[in-house]
Amino acid sequence: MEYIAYILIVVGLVFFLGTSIGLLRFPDFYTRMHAAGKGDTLSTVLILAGCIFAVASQGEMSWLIGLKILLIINFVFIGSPTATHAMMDAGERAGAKPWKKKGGDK
Amino acid sequence: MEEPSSTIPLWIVLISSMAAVGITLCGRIPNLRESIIFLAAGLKLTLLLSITPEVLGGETFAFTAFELLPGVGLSFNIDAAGLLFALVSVSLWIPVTIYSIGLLRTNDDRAQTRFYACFAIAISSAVGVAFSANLLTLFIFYEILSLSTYPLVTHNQDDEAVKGGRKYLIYLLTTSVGLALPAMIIVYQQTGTLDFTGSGVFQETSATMLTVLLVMFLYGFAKAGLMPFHAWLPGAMVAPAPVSALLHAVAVVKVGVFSILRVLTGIFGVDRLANAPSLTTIICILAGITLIVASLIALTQDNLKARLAYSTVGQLSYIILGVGLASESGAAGALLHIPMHAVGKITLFLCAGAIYEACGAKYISQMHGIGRKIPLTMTAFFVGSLCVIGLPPTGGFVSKWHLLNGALDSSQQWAFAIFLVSSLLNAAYFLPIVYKAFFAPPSDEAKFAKAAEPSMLMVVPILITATGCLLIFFFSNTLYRFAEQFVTVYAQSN
Amino acid sequence: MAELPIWQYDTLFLITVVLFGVTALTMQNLMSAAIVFGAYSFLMCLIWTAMGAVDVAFTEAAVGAGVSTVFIVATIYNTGASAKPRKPRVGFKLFAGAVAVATGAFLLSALPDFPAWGDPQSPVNSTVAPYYIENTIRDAHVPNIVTTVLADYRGFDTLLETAVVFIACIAIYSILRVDSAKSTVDEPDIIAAPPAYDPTDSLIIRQASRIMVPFMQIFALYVIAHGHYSPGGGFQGGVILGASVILLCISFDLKFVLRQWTEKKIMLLTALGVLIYAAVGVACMFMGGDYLNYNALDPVLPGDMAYARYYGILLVEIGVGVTVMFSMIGIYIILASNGRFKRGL
Amino acid sequence: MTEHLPILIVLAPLLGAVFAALTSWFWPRVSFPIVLAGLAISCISSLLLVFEVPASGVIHYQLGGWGKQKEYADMVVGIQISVDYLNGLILAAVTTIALLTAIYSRPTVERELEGQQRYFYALFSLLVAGLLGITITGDIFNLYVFMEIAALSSYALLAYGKKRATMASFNYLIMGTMGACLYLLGVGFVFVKAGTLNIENLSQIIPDSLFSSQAAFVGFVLIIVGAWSKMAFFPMHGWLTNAYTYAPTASGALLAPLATKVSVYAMLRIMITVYSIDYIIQSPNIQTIAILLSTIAILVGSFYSLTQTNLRKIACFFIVSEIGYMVGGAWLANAPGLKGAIYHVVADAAMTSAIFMVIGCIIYRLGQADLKKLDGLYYRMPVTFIALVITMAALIGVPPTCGFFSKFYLIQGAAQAGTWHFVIALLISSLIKAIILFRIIEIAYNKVPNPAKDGNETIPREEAPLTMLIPTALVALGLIALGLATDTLVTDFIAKALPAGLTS
Amino acid sequence: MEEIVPKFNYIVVVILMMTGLWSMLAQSNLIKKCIGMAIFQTGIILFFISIGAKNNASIPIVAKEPLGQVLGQAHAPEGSQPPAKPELAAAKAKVYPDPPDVNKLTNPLTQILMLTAIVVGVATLGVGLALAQKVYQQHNSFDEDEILENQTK
Repeated sequence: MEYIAYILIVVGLVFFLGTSIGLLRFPDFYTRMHAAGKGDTLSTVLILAGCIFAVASQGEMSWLIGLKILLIINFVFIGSPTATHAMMDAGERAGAKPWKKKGGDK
Repeated sequence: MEEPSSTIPLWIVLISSMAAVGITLCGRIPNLRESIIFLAAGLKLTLLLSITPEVLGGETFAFTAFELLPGVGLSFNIDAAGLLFALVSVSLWIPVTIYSIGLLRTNDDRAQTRFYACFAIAISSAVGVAFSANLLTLFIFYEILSLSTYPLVTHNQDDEAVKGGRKYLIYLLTTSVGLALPAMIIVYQQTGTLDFTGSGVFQETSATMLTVLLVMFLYGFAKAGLMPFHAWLPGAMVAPAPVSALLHAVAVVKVGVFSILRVLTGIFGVDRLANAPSLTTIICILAGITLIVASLIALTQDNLKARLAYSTVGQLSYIILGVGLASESGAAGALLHIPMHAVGKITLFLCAGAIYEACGAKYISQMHGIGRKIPLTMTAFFVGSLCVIGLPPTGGFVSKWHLLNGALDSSQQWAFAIFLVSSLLNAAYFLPIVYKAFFAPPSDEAKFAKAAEPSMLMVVPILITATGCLLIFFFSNTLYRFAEQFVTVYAQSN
Repeated sequence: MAELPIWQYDTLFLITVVLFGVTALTMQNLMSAAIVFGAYSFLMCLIWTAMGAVDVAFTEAAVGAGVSTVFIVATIYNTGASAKPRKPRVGFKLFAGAVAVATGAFLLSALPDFPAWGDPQSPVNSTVAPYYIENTIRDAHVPNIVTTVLADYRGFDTLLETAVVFIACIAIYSILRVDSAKSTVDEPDIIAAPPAYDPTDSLIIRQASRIMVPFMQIFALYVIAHGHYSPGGGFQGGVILGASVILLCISFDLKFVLRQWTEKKIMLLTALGVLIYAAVGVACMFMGGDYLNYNALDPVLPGDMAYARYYGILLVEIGVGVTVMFSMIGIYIILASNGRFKRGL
Repeated sequence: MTEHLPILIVLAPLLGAVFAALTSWFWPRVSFPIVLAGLAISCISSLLLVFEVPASGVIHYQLGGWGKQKEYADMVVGIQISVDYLNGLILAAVTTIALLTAIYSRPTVERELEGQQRYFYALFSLLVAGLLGITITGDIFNLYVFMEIAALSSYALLAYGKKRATMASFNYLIMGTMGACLYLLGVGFVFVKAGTLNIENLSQIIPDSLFSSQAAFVGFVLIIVGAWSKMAFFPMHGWLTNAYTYAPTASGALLAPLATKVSVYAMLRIMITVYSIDYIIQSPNIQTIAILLSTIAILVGSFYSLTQTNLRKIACFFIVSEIGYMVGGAWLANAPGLKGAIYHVVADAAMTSAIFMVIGCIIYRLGQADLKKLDGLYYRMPVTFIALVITMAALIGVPPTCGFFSKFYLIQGAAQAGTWHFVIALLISSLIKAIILFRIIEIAYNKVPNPAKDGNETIPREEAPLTMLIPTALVALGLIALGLATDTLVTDFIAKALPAGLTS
Repeated sequence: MEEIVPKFNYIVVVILMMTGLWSMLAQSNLIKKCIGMAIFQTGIILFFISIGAKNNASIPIVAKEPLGQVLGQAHAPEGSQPPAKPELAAAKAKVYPDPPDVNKLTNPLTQILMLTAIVVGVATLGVGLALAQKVYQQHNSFDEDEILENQTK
């Protein structure tokens, strides 16, 4: 059990790293939000899943904790992409130009 | 207080305040209003006279309403001096009222109700000062007097009156709050009591502190008009004649002097004064300077009321100087000078008002020859000036006689000299007026053509007070018994 | 639950939190300042959790990072101003800095006198606190000591705290509320303060919030009800309930919410919560106990004396929850709609 | 029910406010009577308590029934509120003035806050509850919460005013929150060393062990500074004048007398009870600074009041200088000084209330209170004018008003401590007030308005409505009554409120 | 360093609070003032929490689940008066033989105080923001100097 947990958490962290790098390195608003939205959501979900396995071995009440964490996953899964969508939409209305190869990043 | 506590003092003080209430209530009906005043005055006078024999018999009426501070209450104590002062102010209240009725009704003045009400309150606070048994009570009534006389001073409510009133209040409040109050508090903090005792309250207070306190008190009670805090007096003479009569002759200034007298004898104590030449010299110097300077200034004034005012300043210093001599007859003279000067000066002021009413003359230079037009008034004026100068057969002679004795007793010849010189000065600034009034040719005929004695309501009180000047000369022994009663403390101190 | 070693790990957090605070204060754009401030609050929560103060962290997460950020954003949204200081007024800033530094130095002068961080024997931890730790279970059958102390031992504080929220709500109401009918202030056109984004027409967001809001509300109720056994209680639950409605306000329209929750309903319920709390206390008084002494309620509540306290705490937590929820909604709506209860963020 | 009187004092206004807030939505007419009833209840119970204190000593009331715990060194684990000589007096004063102000304020609210008065009386009552709580509580953290309750409601009450009121109220919010935060921090510093928040326990712990503790000292300073900025003491007085000047009449009339005085009480409580007087005597530096600051405060307040012509602003600057009186008197740390300070808390509450009520009446009739525009006030509204004169006399310190006696004690204490600059400041300030009184009299009494040059009967008498006039007159007369009752107050209450070492 | 490290939290607290204080005093923007206020308050809260913290202690929740044991307790009969304190204590002692170890749970008291402080803080912040918003409605600016100019002119 622990091992599954560790693996999941480590993978999640790797995705997190990718997210951060993308957030810093990508040229324009949309690509950055893309990185943030996807990578962030996935990594969080993975880490939380890892947490489920981590607590699974603790005592008789652990299923309850697991259930709670599942709920959290659900929230993150719904909330984070929605937020990203909202931001992108707002950016689009605010007139953020997408990046063209020739145009060079703005 | 181990004496049997009786409520008589409280009643005596309160009567005229109640009268004030009554006056305001029935302000619409003038006759009722003024009869209330006379009722109150008469009642008050009878009460005072009724207790006179006991007081002269050496017994005192003490009454404590309630405690204001721990150990200090709102308490009264009638002794000879207080009673004398109260008698004077109340008995002079009656003629002044008659006079003011005449004055105000003739030229149908406004706000008469307020006038009479404030007048009554002023009288009752003056009596309160006279009866105070401790410094706090005295101070309270002193302040009430200042505030209640303000509407009187600014009665006309034109700019001049307002200016005079401003001067009046600023001088009195500034000095009393700025000097007398802290002095009082220091006394309380040093000794824990504020009662007037014959032997004084100070036990182990340093001499310098005493000196400071003395000066603070002398100037703190600026109603006594000690220079340089005298300027309110000439300023406040914009008031109508009866008011300045009250202010400058009876209530206000005498209250100031009386407070100083109380403080010197009650707080400092006569023996301390007698044995501390430094204190007495301070008093004498301040008083002496004021005396001479005021008389000199009076000489230069052309406005009659101004001249009277400055003469008042001088006369007040007689009293302070008399107490400062710290001798038995000096104190007696000082105490006697209160009624004497009161009667004389009130006559003079009423006359001044009458003269103005009769022929609109404010300035002495305009008064040539008016004596023939208004002989009664000017005769009264003559008598009054005699009284203030101190010539027989008027009361002023008696008091000055005692003062001179006091100067000699305490072997301070220079004080003697000052008394004489200033009396000469008094003569110098009063007699010419009378002379010119009777014998000089009229300054302008046209103006005095229709000049005649004012209404009887104004002349009669003048004559009353004038005769008073003469009477107190012949009955001065009666008054002297008060003084005797008062100076017993000196007798037992030395 | 694992043991929490204290300062070795927290030092890093502490430094970061200071950085966030300074950043939030030095930013030119107010909107981003508000967001950074929210992040600052979240870091604070982490630190407090690490220090074992889960309830406080929970509250801060809900209140500090959540609601107050939303309030700031709503205000800025209605005004759309940026912090461009017109005059630098350097001198005054330096003076203020000097004052602050002096105060700080004065505070630090007491440093040697402080107990070490996390010392169990410090006066704070050894004087009164042990009583609570040792007697909560016996007095009230409530394992979460914080809840007991909050609603029972120091219940009066909590009553007043609820009153504070209530006051804040009606204060803001009376400051900002204007009847558009007889409004003296001309309505600042919200278009001029440009909303970068009007979410009300995005299907995705509507659906997402449709899904999330019920969960949030169930969770909030759970927080209130389960506050005896786990972190949480009236405040946290109330704030989350409020937040769920605020989410609806944002993702749909203010009108949409106002159809359900009219001004009158919200303000009435705000007062009602305080009333519930105070009434419980008065009931105790009438049943012969001191004010807020739940033992007196024993005859009407099931269980032994301690259970009287248990249920008393539950009752007042409900009162707290109601007031906090509706105050938060009310405050948000007033701030967001410029006090008109009509349209807004 | 009598054993519940202490909590009733606070609870009645609180519940009154809640009910008022509820009823204001479907039955607005009753919300004011409800508030009034709440205030009346707390007023009655506070008066009952005051006269119970001499009989039964200090009255403690354990909220939630959590009192001292034997096996935990007699620590109080709950919150307890207590009434003793010190705060009994102030409770009575606060409740009475609050009740009178509530009655008084009705017409002005209806006129000035047309259409926006829904929660006014709820906030009014909550403010009173907060102030009473500060006064009655026995727990320094609970005191903080009450402080915030009072503060929040007062921000709203002040913001009811016209344009400039909002900004003034915002500045007040910043200053007030700063003060509250400093206070809370100070509580923290004390808490670190003492471990308890109950005043009764602290008053044993601190003198025993913490006199030398630097943390306790810093905490003390912080608490005091916090209280100072709440009461608009000299360096932190900027917010007060604008806030109170532009506030609506009712808010001003309630806040100006009570808010500052109650924070003075908080300072006194911390100084006298929590830390003992010996502590202050042992730390002479801060004592000197405090007295110096209060001297400056008195002078600054007085001189600024000379430069103003708006009566309310003048009154606000009076408050600043009066605060100087109280703080200075308290920090003299000797018996007469403290007596003066405590007496002046009550006296000044009455005086300030009176002057703000009078100004409210004037504004209600004349629409403004500009010193220069008061011609013939005496003939228009004689009662109001006389009340104004009495109040000013009290502020000056004319016997037999209460102002005289507080000044008497303060000067006595200063003379005993030998701090003559304080004495001089006191005298100067009362002289300046005297000057202002003359200006008022000359304009309002001697400038007869034109139709009245011939006999004052022609001027229309237009007093404020009786509901405003009667409370004003009552408070004004109360000033004299207080002055005459000085001896009873001092010997029966204030002297006993002083710490045992000082009852000289 | 021996002085600093174990008391690092106090230093941070002071820095935070002074930042907030400075911002309340010096910032000319009302919103910034409000944020500074909030930071000042969080600093104080951090101070309280950190004085209540204990090394190697867990969150203040008694691990043991009392419910199971107590459900069997006889309910108090209807209208029964509360029993006197001693026997109540005895009853408690019967149910809970051992109180939890004080040093293993962090200090709850400071947390309560700070819960209150947080809520008071957000209330104050809300009122401040409302006032700021009204000021903006009147003067169309958040900048103190500009507002003062508007008022004076």
